[in-house]
Amino acid sequence: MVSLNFYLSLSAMLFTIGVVGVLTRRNAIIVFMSIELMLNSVNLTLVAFSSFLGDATGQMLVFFVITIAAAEAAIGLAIIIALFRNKQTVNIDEINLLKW
Amino acid sequence: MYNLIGLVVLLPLIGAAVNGLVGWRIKNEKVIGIVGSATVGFSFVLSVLIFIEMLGRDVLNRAEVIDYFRWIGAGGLETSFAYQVDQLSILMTLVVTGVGFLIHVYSIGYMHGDPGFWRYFSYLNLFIFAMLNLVLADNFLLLFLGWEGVGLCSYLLIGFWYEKKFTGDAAKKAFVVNRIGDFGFLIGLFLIFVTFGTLKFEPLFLQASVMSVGEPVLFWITLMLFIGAVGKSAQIPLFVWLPDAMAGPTPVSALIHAATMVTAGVYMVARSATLYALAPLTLEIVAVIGLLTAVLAATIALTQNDIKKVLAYSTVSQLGYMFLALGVGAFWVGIFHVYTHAFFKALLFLGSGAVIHAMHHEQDIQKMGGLRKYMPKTYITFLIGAIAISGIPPLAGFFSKDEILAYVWHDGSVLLWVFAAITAGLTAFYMFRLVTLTFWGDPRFKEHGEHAKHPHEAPATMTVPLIILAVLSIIGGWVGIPKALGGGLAIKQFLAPVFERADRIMALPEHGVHAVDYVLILLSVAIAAAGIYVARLWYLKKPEIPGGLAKKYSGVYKVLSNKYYVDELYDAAIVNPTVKGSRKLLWRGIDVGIIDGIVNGLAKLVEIVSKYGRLVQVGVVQGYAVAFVFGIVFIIFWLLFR
Amino acid sequence: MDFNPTDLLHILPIIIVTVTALAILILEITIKRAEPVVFAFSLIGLIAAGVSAISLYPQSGTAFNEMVSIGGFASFFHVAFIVVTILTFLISRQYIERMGIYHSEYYAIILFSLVGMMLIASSLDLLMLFIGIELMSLSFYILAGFMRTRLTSNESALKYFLLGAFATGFLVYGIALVYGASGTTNLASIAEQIDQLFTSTLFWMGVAMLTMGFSFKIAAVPFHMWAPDVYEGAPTTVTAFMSTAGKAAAFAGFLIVVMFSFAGGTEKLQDLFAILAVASMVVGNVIAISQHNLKRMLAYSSIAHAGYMLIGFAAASELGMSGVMFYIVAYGFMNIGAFGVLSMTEYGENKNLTFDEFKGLATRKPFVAALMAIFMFSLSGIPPFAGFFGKYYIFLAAIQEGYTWLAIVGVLASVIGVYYYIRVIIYMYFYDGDVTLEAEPSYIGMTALVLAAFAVLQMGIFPSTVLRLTVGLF
Amino acid sequence: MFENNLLTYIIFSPLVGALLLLFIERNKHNAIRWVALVTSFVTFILAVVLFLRFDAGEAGFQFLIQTGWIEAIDVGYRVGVDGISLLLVLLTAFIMPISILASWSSIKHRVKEYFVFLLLLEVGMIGVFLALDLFLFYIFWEAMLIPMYFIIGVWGGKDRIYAAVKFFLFTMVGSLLMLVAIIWIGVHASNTVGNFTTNLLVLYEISPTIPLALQSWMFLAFALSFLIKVPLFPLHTWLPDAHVEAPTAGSVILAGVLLKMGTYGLLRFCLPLFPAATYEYMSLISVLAVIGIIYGALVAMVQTDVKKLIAYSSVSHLGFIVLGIFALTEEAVQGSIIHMVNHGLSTGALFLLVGMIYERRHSRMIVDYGGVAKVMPVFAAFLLLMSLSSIGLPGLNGFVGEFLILLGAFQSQALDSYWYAIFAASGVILAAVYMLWMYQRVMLGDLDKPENQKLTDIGGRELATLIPIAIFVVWIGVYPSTFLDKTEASGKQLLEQVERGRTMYRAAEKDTEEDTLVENRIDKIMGEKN
Repeated sequence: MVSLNFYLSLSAMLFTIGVVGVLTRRNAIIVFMSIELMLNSVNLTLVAFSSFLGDATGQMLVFFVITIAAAEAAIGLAIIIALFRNKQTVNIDEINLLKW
Repeated sequence: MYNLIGLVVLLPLIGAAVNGLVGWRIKNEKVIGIVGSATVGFSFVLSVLIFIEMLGRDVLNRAEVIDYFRWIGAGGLETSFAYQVDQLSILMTLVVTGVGFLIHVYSIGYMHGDPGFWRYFSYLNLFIFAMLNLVLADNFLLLFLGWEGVGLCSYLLIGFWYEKKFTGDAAKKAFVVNRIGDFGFLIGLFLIFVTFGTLKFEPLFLQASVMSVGEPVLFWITLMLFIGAVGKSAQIPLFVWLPDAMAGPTPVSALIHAATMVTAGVYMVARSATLYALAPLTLEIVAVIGLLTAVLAATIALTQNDIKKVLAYSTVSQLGYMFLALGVGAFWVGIFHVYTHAFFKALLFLGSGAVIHAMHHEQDIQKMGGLRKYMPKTYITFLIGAIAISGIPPLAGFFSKDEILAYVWHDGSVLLWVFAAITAGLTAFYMFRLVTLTFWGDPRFKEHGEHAKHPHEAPATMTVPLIILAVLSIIGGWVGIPKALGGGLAIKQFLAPVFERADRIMALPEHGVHAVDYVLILLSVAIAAAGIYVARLWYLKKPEIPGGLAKKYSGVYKVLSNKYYVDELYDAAIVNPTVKGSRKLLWRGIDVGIIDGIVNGLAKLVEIVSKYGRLVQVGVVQGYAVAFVFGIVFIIFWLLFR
Repeated sequence: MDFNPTDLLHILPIIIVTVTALAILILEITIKRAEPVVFAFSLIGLIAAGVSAISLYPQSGTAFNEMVSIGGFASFFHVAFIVVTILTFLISRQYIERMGIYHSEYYAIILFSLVGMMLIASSLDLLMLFIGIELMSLSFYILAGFMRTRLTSNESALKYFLLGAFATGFLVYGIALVYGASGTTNLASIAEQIDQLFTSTLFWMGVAMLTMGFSFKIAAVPFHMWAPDVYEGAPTTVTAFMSTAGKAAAFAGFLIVVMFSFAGGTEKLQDLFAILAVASMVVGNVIAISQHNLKRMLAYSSIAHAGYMLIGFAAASELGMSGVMFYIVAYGFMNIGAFGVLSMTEYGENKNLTFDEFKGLATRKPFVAALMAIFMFSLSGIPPFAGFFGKYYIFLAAIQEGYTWLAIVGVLASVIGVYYYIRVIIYMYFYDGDVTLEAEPSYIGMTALVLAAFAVLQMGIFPSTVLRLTVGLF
Repeated sequence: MFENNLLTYIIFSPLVGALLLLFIERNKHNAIRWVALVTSFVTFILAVVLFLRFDAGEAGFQFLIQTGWIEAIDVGYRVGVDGISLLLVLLTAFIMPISILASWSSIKHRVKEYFVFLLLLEVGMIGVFLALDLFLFYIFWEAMLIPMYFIIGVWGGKDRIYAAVKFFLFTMVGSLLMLVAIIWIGVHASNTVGNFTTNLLVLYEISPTIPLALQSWMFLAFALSFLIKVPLFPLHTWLPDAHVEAPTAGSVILAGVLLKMGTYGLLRFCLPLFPAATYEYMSLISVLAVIGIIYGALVAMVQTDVKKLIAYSSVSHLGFIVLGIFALTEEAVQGSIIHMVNHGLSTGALFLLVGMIYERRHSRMIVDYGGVAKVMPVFAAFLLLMSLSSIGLPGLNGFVGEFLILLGAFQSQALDSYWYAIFAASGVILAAVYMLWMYQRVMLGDLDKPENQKLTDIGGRELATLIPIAIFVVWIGVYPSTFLDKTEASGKQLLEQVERGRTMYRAAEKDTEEDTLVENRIDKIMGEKN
């Protein structure tokens, strides 16, 4: 049987990949996708825990996370589109009117 | 009658208040003058009455303290407005109110037409009030009130003609220099309070009288008090203010800077005679300082050409004399000289005032001469004053000066005596140099034509006081005819109870009548006469001699005529460094530079940190995310590995 | 696991707000000139919710199988949120019209976020908490970008969204790890086994993530960086709402997690809070000094205030808790007041928000300036205003728990803070200027400001009125 | 009933006036002025009533009011008056109508706010003097900053903003640290008596036993706050700026009352709360006070701006007061109290006078004047009187305070050195130098500047502000017993309290020492057994 630690390590790695993606990618949409990756790695963790603990709460939580991720996607894309309309770019390096 | 002593003090204050508060509305010089003079006059009359009552009392019963109301009381300190009426204070009161009254009257004539007439009389009355507090106080604190009060009036009156810059300078100088002395005085008071727990004369002298001679604390107390006296009575090294003080109206010089205020130091030392008697070291210092001052001032007076300056230095010199007397333990003699000096110095100043008045505010004696014929009354009275100060019998100055010389001799210090005698000779010389240059010989001013001066005799309000003072200058000394001349030293007997404790401690040998006394008397008269003769010879008959001397010893002459450069020295050594140091080092350096520098620097620092710190906020999302990651890494490490 | 119908009564305020929000959306499409109706209706709904929340305050217990708590703590925050929301509505009305961004969704979305906040405050389960936070945050993302045509607003929304989602990732991860360590998401159960959990690495990892997530929401250094940009770019009234109610909700959640389930935590957690507090106070205050835009300055100031409140967490005592609760309410009033004033002066694209443009406000609009001055003094912590007492109480808690040094750092930081708050007053009162307001402040808006100022004074002079509500809730 | 609440009436009567002002139309300047004047006058009358009904024989607090306020932390509305605060309350109430009169014509814009702030300031100031609860005290202490800040900042001179900010921040730095100390004492109380409290009367009994190390920190925190306010060298640099830039009434109040809050704080809080620490730091503070006396005087001497000169003279004067406080003798403490009043009167009057001449000539530079006595003789007389009072001429008020302080410092066993008083006394000389030099340059000499020749002498309203002060200047100078009697018992009690506190501290210290000794012995025995 695959031990819990493998799941946890995998999800931790996925999470880290997501974080690195957020830190390195320039396209707002890809950054957002990286965040989705982070969320999904968390889902993996939750499911793993849920399974190993024999407790359904974790899985329940996963559903909520997925739902919220969906809502986030909707709102996030809307925001990106609104921005794109005004600025014609989704490169987050160029979105720096507000600073200091 | 003793109870009325408060009224004696209060009357001049009322006069001052009336003239000061409503005087500028009255505008009538007569009313102002009468209010001013009458209040002092009444005070004089009252003090005469008290004096008479005192004479009627038993000798042991003559002193009395009249307590009016509490002044400053806190903790262990209790002081009141309480007046001590005794032989010493009543004598001083008589002099102050008497001479003061005469000078008030004189001033009515002298100040005629001055726009500040009311102000003048107000100040003058205030002065009398303060001076009476000084001499009548029953404790050191009230004495200090008078002490500072007279200083204030002196300040006000020196700077009376305030439009001129130098009067302001002189006034300020007088006040500040006096304050330096007062600083010592204050320390003295503190020491007294710490030592005796009271500032009241009687209890503290009583306590002191059982202490042993030469206790260090007594030395310090007396020395500190003496510093105060040095300031007020213009002794070395604080005499510099007095000559400048002549910037004030001449009657003021007569009253304050000759007859009364400047002798306050002498009075104070005499009042604390018990303490001084216990501190022989201080007494020596007093004597030496007194003599040095006397000599120094006399030498300066030799070369001065301003009539008032000569008199001013003469005053300084005479004050030195008085301190010399105190220094050898002859307290009553010091007071005696205060008393005679008040008459003839007031007379001389008032006389000089009449001259200045007549000469339309010309004060240079080189531009006078021959005034005898223009103003005979002034001349005669002035001459009497000059003779009196020179020490020619039977005028007042002779007796007091002679007593001083006698005491100095008996004190055993020949050197002191020699210098004192030389000073007496110098005094006679410069006084008659003054008389000669002013009144004798030919006029050295334009008598006719354009810009001519027409000297004229002063009005009666001025001459009458002169005459009265002249009479007093003659007979005033007769209360102290020495035993050698068959007198009874009435004043010594009168004052004896006041100095009883001091005398007991000092245990001065009661010198009887010796041959040496006659020799001394003759010598001193001879020296005085010689001084007079030389002055007359040099300045009347052979004016080339002093000129020649001045040329021959031009260095000495220059030093003397520049008053030993003391003012310049003080300026260079104390005043300028203080002002410059305060401005450059303290204010611009420490205050603005360092302290504000730090304060503003801190503010600047925060601002700079802020200015550059905000740049971290780059505006790019990923920059922020990086910060987050660093943060979370830190938190994880903190929570897991600490 | 039964459904108990009375539970619905226990979350009545939440239900009322939700229904109001939904009703507004329907009203908008059914009525023609809907704006006044929508406004009035939402106010009525809020008041009703507030009344029901107040009436629930004396109760205690749990509902929905220990998912939500009833009364006390929850009600305290419910009322606070509702009051702030009402004030936000009052200052918003004129603003959104002037800015041309009136849509009835504006009110609805605020109400939705309010629902999220209220869920946070009453949650007893990490799941509830998560849902509440997300509901609130998602609404905020929209609100921040509510001025669709304005670039700064877009940017603000995007930044908030990306960073918020990023932080959510950590938060959820933290929840997952705590769940993994404890086997439950119920905070009460976690609290029961807290002693064992303290030895668990997994648990501490989770706590770290949770701390990070909440620190992001309250804008504590170094997770603060979104705040200035978002606050500056968002519509002013939205900023007002986010920085007050939003922050309060985040603190409520943080309090629930830390104080309730972690029993105040251990010393190292306290120290961590102390470090975060110091960093926030110093960074917030120092950088605020060099700001020229008042909105941005207030954003930094809100970071600093988060720092002050974290002192209460470091103290980790009941006193500290009360202090934080008091402070957050006080802060809500004074900050919404300050932003309310800004919303009145602002016109065009972020104009009239710099110090220079505040010159001479006191001569042109003395009343507005006076109110602003009160808010500024209160923010800088000068008696007799509420901000002072909040600080006092928090410092008191810190000193009582031995964090004297923290209190000293706190006061020194607030000296720096004073500097920029009084600069506002300098510009308003000590300089002359001629910038005028685009529109006369509406009475409704002024009412909100006066209410806020009154609350600030009331809480400053008679702090007991609020303080006693914060005692004995745990 | 009236007497029971007298202190409340005194504190809050100006607040009533301020609230009334809010309802007056802003352009009805005269009405505003009159309301303010009448209000402050009513407060003054109340203060006089307080003064008359005050029982001089009673050392403790009188007219006590103690009601609950914030029960959770035992903060109460506790006010009371004793001999120390009595005079300061009276002074404050006395200065206010004068300040209002002085602002009558010089304040032309934003009149309403100005008078509101003045009255609020009065509330704060009187509150500070009467509060017997540290929390309440702190509230008043800080609250009074706000109106003063506005008064300087809005109605001040050219650099008013810098001055206002400096004033505000300087004070804040000190007072916030004091806040920490206040809380700390309360916490200490909760450790000893069980509940947190800021009740001063309770804390008097508790705090002297705080271990010295801690006590020192708290003492320093309190002292820093007060000494900034005083201000003591080298914390004084806010003062010249604030004084110079403030409008006349602001300067008058600043010098007259605000500075006294610092010295009052030392007397009321620092000394009795931390007696052991007081002894620890008294020589340091006294040295700084003496430096301040001389330094302030020297720097005052070279100022070119009259107001700045007077400001630095305040540094010098307040140095005297601080020295007196830390001399810990009856004479010195009473001297300090009376000197607080004296300084308030004479320096307040000096600022009034400068304000009058500034109003006419719009310059404060000494060089712009000269010979003014000729055209303004009455003004000159008052300036002279107040200068002399400031110099400390016997017979005027300044002397009484200075003398008692110096005397007390000289014989102080606590300070145990004559040098403090000796150096301090040299300030007396310097005071004469700078005041008279200023007087000479401004008033005396030739009236050579054409602008000055047109100056008019002071009028009725101005006289109305000066004459009352002049009366008190002479009154206190000649018959200080009226006031010293009232302070005597309290001053004495304060010193006893400090002494008792030290004894308590020593006892407590001994206890702990014995405890540790016992513990050591036990340890030793146990060690031997092992």
